[in-house]
Amino acid sequence: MTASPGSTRPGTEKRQKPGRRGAADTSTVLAVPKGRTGAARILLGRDAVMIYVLLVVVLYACIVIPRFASPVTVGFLLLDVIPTLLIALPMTLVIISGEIDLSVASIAGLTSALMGVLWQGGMPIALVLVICVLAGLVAGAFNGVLIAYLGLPSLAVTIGTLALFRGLALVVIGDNAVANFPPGLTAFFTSKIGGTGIPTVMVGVVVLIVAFAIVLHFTPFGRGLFALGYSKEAATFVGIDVARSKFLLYLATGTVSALAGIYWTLRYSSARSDNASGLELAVIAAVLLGGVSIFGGKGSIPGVLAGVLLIGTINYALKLDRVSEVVLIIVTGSLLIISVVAPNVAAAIKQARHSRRVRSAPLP
Amino acid sequence: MSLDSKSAAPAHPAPGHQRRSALGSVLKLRELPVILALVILVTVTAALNPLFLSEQGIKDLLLNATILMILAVGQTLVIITRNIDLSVGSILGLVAFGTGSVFVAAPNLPIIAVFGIGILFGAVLGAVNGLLITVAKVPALVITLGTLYIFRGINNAWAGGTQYFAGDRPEAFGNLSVDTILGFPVITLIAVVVVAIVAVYMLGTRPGRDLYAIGSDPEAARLFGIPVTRRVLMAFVVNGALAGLAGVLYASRFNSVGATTGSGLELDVVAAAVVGGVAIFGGSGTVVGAAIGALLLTTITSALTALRVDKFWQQAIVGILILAAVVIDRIAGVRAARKLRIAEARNV
Amino acid sequence: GGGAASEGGDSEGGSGSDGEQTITFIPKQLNNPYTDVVLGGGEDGATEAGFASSEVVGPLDASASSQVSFINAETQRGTNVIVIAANDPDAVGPALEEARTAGAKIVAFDSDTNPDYRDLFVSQVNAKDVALIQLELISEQIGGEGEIAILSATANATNQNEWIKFMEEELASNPDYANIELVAKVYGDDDDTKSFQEAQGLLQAYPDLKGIISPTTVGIAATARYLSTSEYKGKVALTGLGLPNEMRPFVKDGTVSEFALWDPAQLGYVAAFAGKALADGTITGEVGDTFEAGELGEREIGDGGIVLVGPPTQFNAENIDDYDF
Amino acid sequence: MTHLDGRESGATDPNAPVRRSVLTLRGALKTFGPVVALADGTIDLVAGEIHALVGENGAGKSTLVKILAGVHQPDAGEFSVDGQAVSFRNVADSKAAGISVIYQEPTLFPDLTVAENIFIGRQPKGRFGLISRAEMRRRAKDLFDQLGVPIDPDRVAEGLSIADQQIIEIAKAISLDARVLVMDEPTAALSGVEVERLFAVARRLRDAGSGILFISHRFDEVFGLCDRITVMRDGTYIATHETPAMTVEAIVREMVGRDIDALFPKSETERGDVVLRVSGLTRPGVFHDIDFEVRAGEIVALSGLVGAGRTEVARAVFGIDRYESGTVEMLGQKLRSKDPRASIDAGIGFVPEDRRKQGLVMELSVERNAALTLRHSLAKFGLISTRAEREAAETWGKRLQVKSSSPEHPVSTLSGGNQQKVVLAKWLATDPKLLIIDEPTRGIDVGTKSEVHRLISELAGRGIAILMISSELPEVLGMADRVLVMREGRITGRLDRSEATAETVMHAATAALESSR
Ligand SMILES: Nc1ncnc2c1ncn2[C@@H]1O[C@H](COP(=O)(O)OP(=O)(O)OP(=O)(O)O)[C@@H](O)[C@H]1O
Ligand SMILES: Nc1ncnc2c1ncn2[C@@H]1O[C@H](COP(=O)(O)OP(=O)(O)OP(=O)(O)O)[C@@H](O)[C@H]1O
Ligand SMILES: [Mg+2]
Ligand SMILES: [Mg+2]
Repeated sequence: MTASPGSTRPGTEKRQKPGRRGAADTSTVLAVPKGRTGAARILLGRDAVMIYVLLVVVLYACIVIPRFASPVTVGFLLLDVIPTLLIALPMTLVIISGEIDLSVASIAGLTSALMGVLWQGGMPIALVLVICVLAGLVAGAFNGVLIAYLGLPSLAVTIGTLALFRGLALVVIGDNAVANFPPGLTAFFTSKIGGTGIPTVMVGVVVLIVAFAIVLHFTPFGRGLFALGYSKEAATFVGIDVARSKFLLYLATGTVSALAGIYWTLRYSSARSDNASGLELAVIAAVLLGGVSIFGGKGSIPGVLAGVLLIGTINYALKLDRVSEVVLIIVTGSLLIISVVAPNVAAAIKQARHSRRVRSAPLP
Repeated sequence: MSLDSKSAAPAHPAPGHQRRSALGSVLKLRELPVILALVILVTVTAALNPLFLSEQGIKDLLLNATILMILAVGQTLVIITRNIDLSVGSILGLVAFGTGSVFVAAPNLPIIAVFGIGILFGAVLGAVNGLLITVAKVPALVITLGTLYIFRGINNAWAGGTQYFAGDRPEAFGNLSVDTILGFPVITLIAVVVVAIVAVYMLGTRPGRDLYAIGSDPEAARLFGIPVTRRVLMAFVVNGALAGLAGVLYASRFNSVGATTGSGLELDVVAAAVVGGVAIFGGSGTVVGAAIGALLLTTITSALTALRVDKFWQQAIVGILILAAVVIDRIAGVRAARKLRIAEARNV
Repeated sequence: GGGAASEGGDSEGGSGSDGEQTITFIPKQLNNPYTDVVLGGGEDGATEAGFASSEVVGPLDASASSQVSFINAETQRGTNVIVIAANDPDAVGPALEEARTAGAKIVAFDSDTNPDYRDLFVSQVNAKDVALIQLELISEQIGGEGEIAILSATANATNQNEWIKFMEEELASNPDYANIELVAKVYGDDDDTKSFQEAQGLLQAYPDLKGIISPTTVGIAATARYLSTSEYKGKVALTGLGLPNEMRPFVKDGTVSEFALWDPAQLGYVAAFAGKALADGTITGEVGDTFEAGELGEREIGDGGIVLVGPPTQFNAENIDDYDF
Repeated sequence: MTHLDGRESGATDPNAPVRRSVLTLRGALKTFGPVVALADGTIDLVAGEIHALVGENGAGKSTLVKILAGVHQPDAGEFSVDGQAVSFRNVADSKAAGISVIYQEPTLFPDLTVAENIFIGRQPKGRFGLISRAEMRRRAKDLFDQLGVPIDPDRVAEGLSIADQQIIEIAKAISLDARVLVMDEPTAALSGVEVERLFAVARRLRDAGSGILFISHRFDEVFGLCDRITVMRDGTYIATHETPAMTVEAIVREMVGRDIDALFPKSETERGDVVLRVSGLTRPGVFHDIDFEVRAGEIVALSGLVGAGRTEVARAVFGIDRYESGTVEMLGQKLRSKDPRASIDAGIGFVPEDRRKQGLVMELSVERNAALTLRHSLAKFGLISTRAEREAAETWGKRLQVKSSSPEHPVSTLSGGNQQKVVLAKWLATDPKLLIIDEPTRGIDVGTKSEVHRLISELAGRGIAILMISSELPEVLGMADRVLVMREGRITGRLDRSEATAETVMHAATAALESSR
């Protein structure tokens, strides 16, 4: 077949009137029709912006805030962000697939409550931990069935389970607090690797990060998540099992939220029904700041990592500088807004400039 | 093509069932489940604890629902356009504290003026949300999550440890939530009037219907020439204004207003709308439903207390209620769709 | 207020060497009127005691874990004395341990931590005294018999729980209270709205309720507001711990006849001096140690490492106008 | 590649209006970032004419329409209505100027009732200035009576077939009593009957003095309906002609800038073994007792009127929908119900009818879309790389001549025809044994159409079994080895290539129906 030249390549067209600058620009832009792959793609993408912002903030904090540049900072900072970091991983996948989970913090709270009661009841700690993880799995499965198999809207369902799981936490432990966990275990959860300041538990967290990154970015399953985040119907037509994919994601959020609940309990050595309450919005804020689109289909694990660490860093830097938490709240909110508004404003400016240039070009 | 007989178009149902009986349309109401739930809940509770429906009991039920009701109505406007406003709790807090400050700064200001200032203040905050969302064309959930933090931060910075108490406000103002007309507390009457006005607006005016169209398919609405930006902006402004009104009423009813007033309210408000049958992805639902949803949510807490249900179970029960509402709504939707399909299939 | 005080954080203080001692207060929650009074006393005390700098940092919400990262940051800054009102006696433990390892002295005030984690606790008053005063007041107001309920702060609040425990014991053992029955304990989480609705729920669930004790300033004010706007005004008694400024209208309109509180400012004041003495090494926190607390005179460390501040005051229509906090 | 300059081939001069122009657009330019969607959009519409706008996929027709509608603002060009220069800032401006538009993609509000969909924004008012539903319902019914279709005005638009949606769009447009009616491929989803009715309405509007701009890829419609024809190519105006002076060949030459191969290049192929066998497939109320088989190398067409249930059968076979009874066997293996993944693994490819909703993930890049069907086979050790995806996408993109500025751009920036090619590419890449193609050339221009047809024949020639659903009779007759005709959910005719004519197919699709009434 002899193809007729595409309208997108007017520069090659003999009928194209000369002297129209918009068209001339176009042809040069299109002279590199090949897409980018690998590192270039990541370094120039939307996610990278967040990584650069993070680097700048860290650098700035190191210079301006005395004592910030120290392993101690690394330790305290990481200990603080681990719960957010953990839950942000599955949350990223859930939001990319076009859903949301508001019940994560309540699952963590429920896990914590369960842990306290079981431990106080005299169960061996290993068994307690296993049961707690299973409880998270079951809670996730409950969300998953309602959302994936019954097709209910996730925002509404998880507002419901947000209340339900937190309520169950209260039912389980009431107004008690359990604190006498094995000292060895609680000490382990705040211990650091040598002089690096890096908490020992980070090892496990890093393993999870890598696992989630691989699943999202390098497996057929991950490819499917992006597709179904944009269009469930179209995803069905290429053989993606939408319900099963979503169900698995909710299992993951449930389980990881349970891990976060266990971490929370042992780090603060306090099992209570209100542990981690309100964390859901912080996690979602961090994920969105990391460049994940709330409508689904867009986002990456590196971006989310940067988002979580950015909020964590600002948080700790402000505390170290004894700046009121009020400022942190305002900064977090502003960052969130800027992170979505800025790209659109930039695009609009570009388009406006482009149009102006095109318009001001003389007409034949 | 040689076909021209009308009978050859097979896929359409005969339009035979246009006149619907009044009963039929009641049974088809989206709000029916939530109304039923409310009636059953109140009846059962009252049977077990007569105090529940004593004069004071009813007054408390209505007062409890008032503020959530107004917020839910505003939220419904926004949700119907396929948006959401998570910042309402923060707006309410700012306006409530603002109201406290106004009374301290100008104790002799007429109460009606204070209402005006509060509503205006709320509307301005709502406009901030609306402008960011419509002008920058960014998702409402992200923006209002951002302003949830920012407004709360401003409230904290402004109020600091200062709190204003009921004693700092004129007695007439506080009495709005004490005095009753025909058994209804004054502030509840205000809420009812608000619900009625917004309901009529949504059902019977073109801009109101536009909101449904926008939520149903925003892109189509734009192509069709509906002023999407203006309408969505309006929804956010109205929602802000209603949150402002709720903030003023909050100051009338409760004792102290300060930095944390109204925090955590956002999810309750969304839950009330959902329980009231408002589709979370826009396009359908009514403000009356949302108002009843709010009444149900606040009533269930009182009912459980009145029934001396273990307080630790209360939150879990609220969660189950929300889930039940979502499931019922879904079942109703599926049944309606099936009916349509059957009607068409028969006609093939 | 406390919020404003915490803003000026750019001071370079905190090196901790050569007598340049620093003190930081971590209240349960910033932006709380009661806390502000306490911290006001703390600031005065810190200046008088001779600290080079005194700071207030803290969370905006009173959850168990929210104080930990503030302790961490203070540890890293090398603050010499950390004064804390714990939201949870155990959750702050590991972080305080770390701070002590780094050389900081820990003073708990207002709400105690687990005794293992602090050097001493500055208590408003003897816990038992506080509990008993409230019981006496309510008994008087309801005529010695009938159903009563307690509306507390959070379910985990250390201080409130201790008082409630003493109240329950006393109710069970003291024959004077034989006709008084405690029918419910509810928690308003120190949130105005929540407390308000809990109060309302109590009255509906217990139609024969005669009185409510609310051992928390937020709770008592919210309950008073509800009572004053309902038909229960003047019929159901209310007492507990409240701030005079907040309670004044309710005492005047007859909703509340009498309630109690210590002077919160003294709490912060004494804590600052205790911190100074610890930092200087003049005391170690042993039972029997004494230190000079400025204009309040000498204080002694009692059993369990507790320093008592002073007896609670009772406020009623006659004397309430004499106080301003 | 030859380029004919259209302006020399007997074109009428648009600058010399014969009658009163209602709408004139000249030299309109529209760019989207680097993409020039419209370089020289020119149209001159006079009152009382039906004016066809033709051009290949991506020629810029829809972009021009959106400029007329006020959706897009042109970067350059002159635009006047009734001789007055205008510049629309939004759709409302265009509406106010009396321009009514039916877009290429239906724009209904699924949650609103049919009646409200038609009258949204201008609902009739009753008491107290509030909307009168009764009046609205009555007017909607009048409109449907006019169009001769019995759609219930009170039902919600959700779940309407594409054809019904299109009819509502038409009702909406004509109810506006606009002086200018623009219809962007209104007939793409309609069958003969409905098309005829639409034409009757269009002629009536023309006779009443409206100017109508009509876009279609079907030449019988263009020649049967329109008074003048404007041809576009590559975003540029080529020429405007009086219809009687033109032939299909001449138009096509202007559109593509060269002569094109014959349509339906059907080549005889060897029929092989049975690849797909469907027996007794039933889903009550939708289809009943569907039996048929497709052999390797064979093209079986599933024909019938719109709404006969063909798509539903195809979806059930592929595993999108469930069926109640019956079996689907692929190469002797029974397939599980409602498991598209298994169908793909068994060697079935499915090009669905709604390419925007089902065929493609519009926001995803061209390469990701093309590689979606391959996600499992491209993976090594369970891991997949962007490079492998890109290579697979490029191979097939080149084979099908997909025109896109970059494989990283979202597929939504491609024109309709090129989108369809991406859909085909992604299925061909799976090396299917059976390809189900629902409406293979819906909204596709002649050039691409013949290319698609050639491709389908070629695939059959390579031994792939093809099940093709098409509402275009010439396509069915030209391409199929065998024709199955469906009516009301049943197969009512099985015709061999030799037996299949317009009459026999149409008879099977409708005759029984008429006798039953
Ligand atoms: N929003 C957009 N962003 C980028 N490119 C676009 C956009 N809309 C259209 N285009 C490009 O503009 C060109 C013209 O598209 P248009 O939809 O007008 O073609 P068309 O003639 O209607 O084709 P078809 O017959 O397939 O509908 C195409 O190359 C298309 O990819
Ligand atoms: N989403 C839906 N909801 C309800 N009924 C539907 C739906 N889609 C199709 N139908 C009905 O199912 C029957 C078969 O429709 P189908 O789309 O399969 O027809 P078709 O022969 O494929 O026509 P087309 O030419 O549109 O592809 C029709 O009666 C149609 O009205
Ligand atoms: Mg088009
Ligand atoms: Mg079809």
